[in-house]
Amino acid sequence: MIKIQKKDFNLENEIKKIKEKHSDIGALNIFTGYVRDFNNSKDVEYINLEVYKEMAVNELSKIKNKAIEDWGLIDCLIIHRFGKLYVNDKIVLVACFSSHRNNSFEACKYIMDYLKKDAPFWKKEYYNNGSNWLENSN
Amino acid sequence: MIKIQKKDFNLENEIKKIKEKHSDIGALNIFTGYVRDFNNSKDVEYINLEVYKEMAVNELSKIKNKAIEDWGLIDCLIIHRFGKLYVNDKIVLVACFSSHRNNSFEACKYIMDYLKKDAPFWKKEYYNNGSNWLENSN
Amino acid sequence: MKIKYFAWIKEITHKDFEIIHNNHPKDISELKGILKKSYPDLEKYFSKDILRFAINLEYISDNQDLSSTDEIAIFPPVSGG
Amino acid sequence: MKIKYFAWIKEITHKDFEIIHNNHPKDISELKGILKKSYPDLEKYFSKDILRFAINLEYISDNQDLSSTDEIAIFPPVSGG
Repeated sequence: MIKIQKKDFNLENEIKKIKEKHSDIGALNIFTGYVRDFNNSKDVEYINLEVYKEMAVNELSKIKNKAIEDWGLIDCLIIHRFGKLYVNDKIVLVACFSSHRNNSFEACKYIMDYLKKDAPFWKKEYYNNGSNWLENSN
Repeated sequence: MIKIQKKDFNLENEIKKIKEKHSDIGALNIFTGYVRDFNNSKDVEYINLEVYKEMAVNELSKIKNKAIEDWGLIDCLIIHRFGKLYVNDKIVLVACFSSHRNNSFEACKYIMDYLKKDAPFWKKEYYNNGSNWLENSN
Repeated sequence: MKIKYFAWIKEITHKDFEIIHNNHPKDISELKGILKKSYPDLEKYFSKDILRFAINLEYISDNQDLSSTDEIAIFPPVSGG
Repeated sequence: MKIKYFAWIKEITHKDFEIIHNNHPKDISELKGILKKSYPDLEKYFSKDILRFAINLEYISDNQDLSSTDEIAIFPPVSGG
């Protein structure tokens, strides 16, 4: 499932909703990204996250489906927030459910790498005196 | 922090307690293991997880400290349950908090690998007609 | 034909999107020419080849023909996650 | 000296632990000898070298001297996580 949303999410609730559908899940790997207080040698106050929503759903679905197929995942959840996010706020969640642990780790890493590379989101960081568009390195 | 406990844990609450102490966390990788419904070609009803508690705390602390040092983690949480656990129950949580994502992934993988190899826990699986002690493969 | 702008491209075009009703460009290459004329500040980014194009939600890498119903997006390197 | 048993070792010894008050074994090798005599079913596992020993919560790999205050643990391959 892909969710592009403004609002925060609760890890336990999001995971539980999926886990309770599959009793064959033995392993879950989750990645969560947060807004950090300090970046580019500056104190961050907040970020504004812009998204090309229809295309983000499209790209993340492709990445997710590839991961499910390549690592035989039982299920997979990607949540990405947009809008104004403050320091300590969650930005992204990727959760890969599988029978055994290595597949969940590798699939989650794969999804994050491609999300960072191809998902159409843009972060603008705001400091106490200025702002800056960020760019993911490869 | 290391917790060896019988009771279940809430992912959101456990993570939040640590996250709110550190505004420099940008990345979190979590592994969670569950009791699966089917293993060794048999339907599992429940497992009994035995632990050598004092030594488990000792071993997990060493593994955790090595991971914190080698990957510069900001914080790290390991929870391992013991006692009678049913299908779908959580067994273990490893959460690695860092500035950037690769360190959180690698440290979490490292901890799980060593936990599986060295942490003194033993699972006995109970089926509708019999039971079996498990052994982690390397 | 709809052209969508994102992130700091919007700060150059001063709009989120625009619609080209008549005489739309026949391919991406021609579209670039039109955009460079309308927004001279875009030229250096085109020449440095750092912008990405998507047609109807799919990335394109080479030049490609366009039709009047296409939604074209132009954006800088992404920074999600 | 306290000897602790875990998992299926307990199903052979029929106890969680035992205390050796007098004439305790001077090293792991001597302890193995005593255990083999008390619990003949353990012998095949010792000879297959699949059991692990810990002294005072630390794994040991080689033979090691023991003192009267030591807590020794004997256990099969672990299966946590």
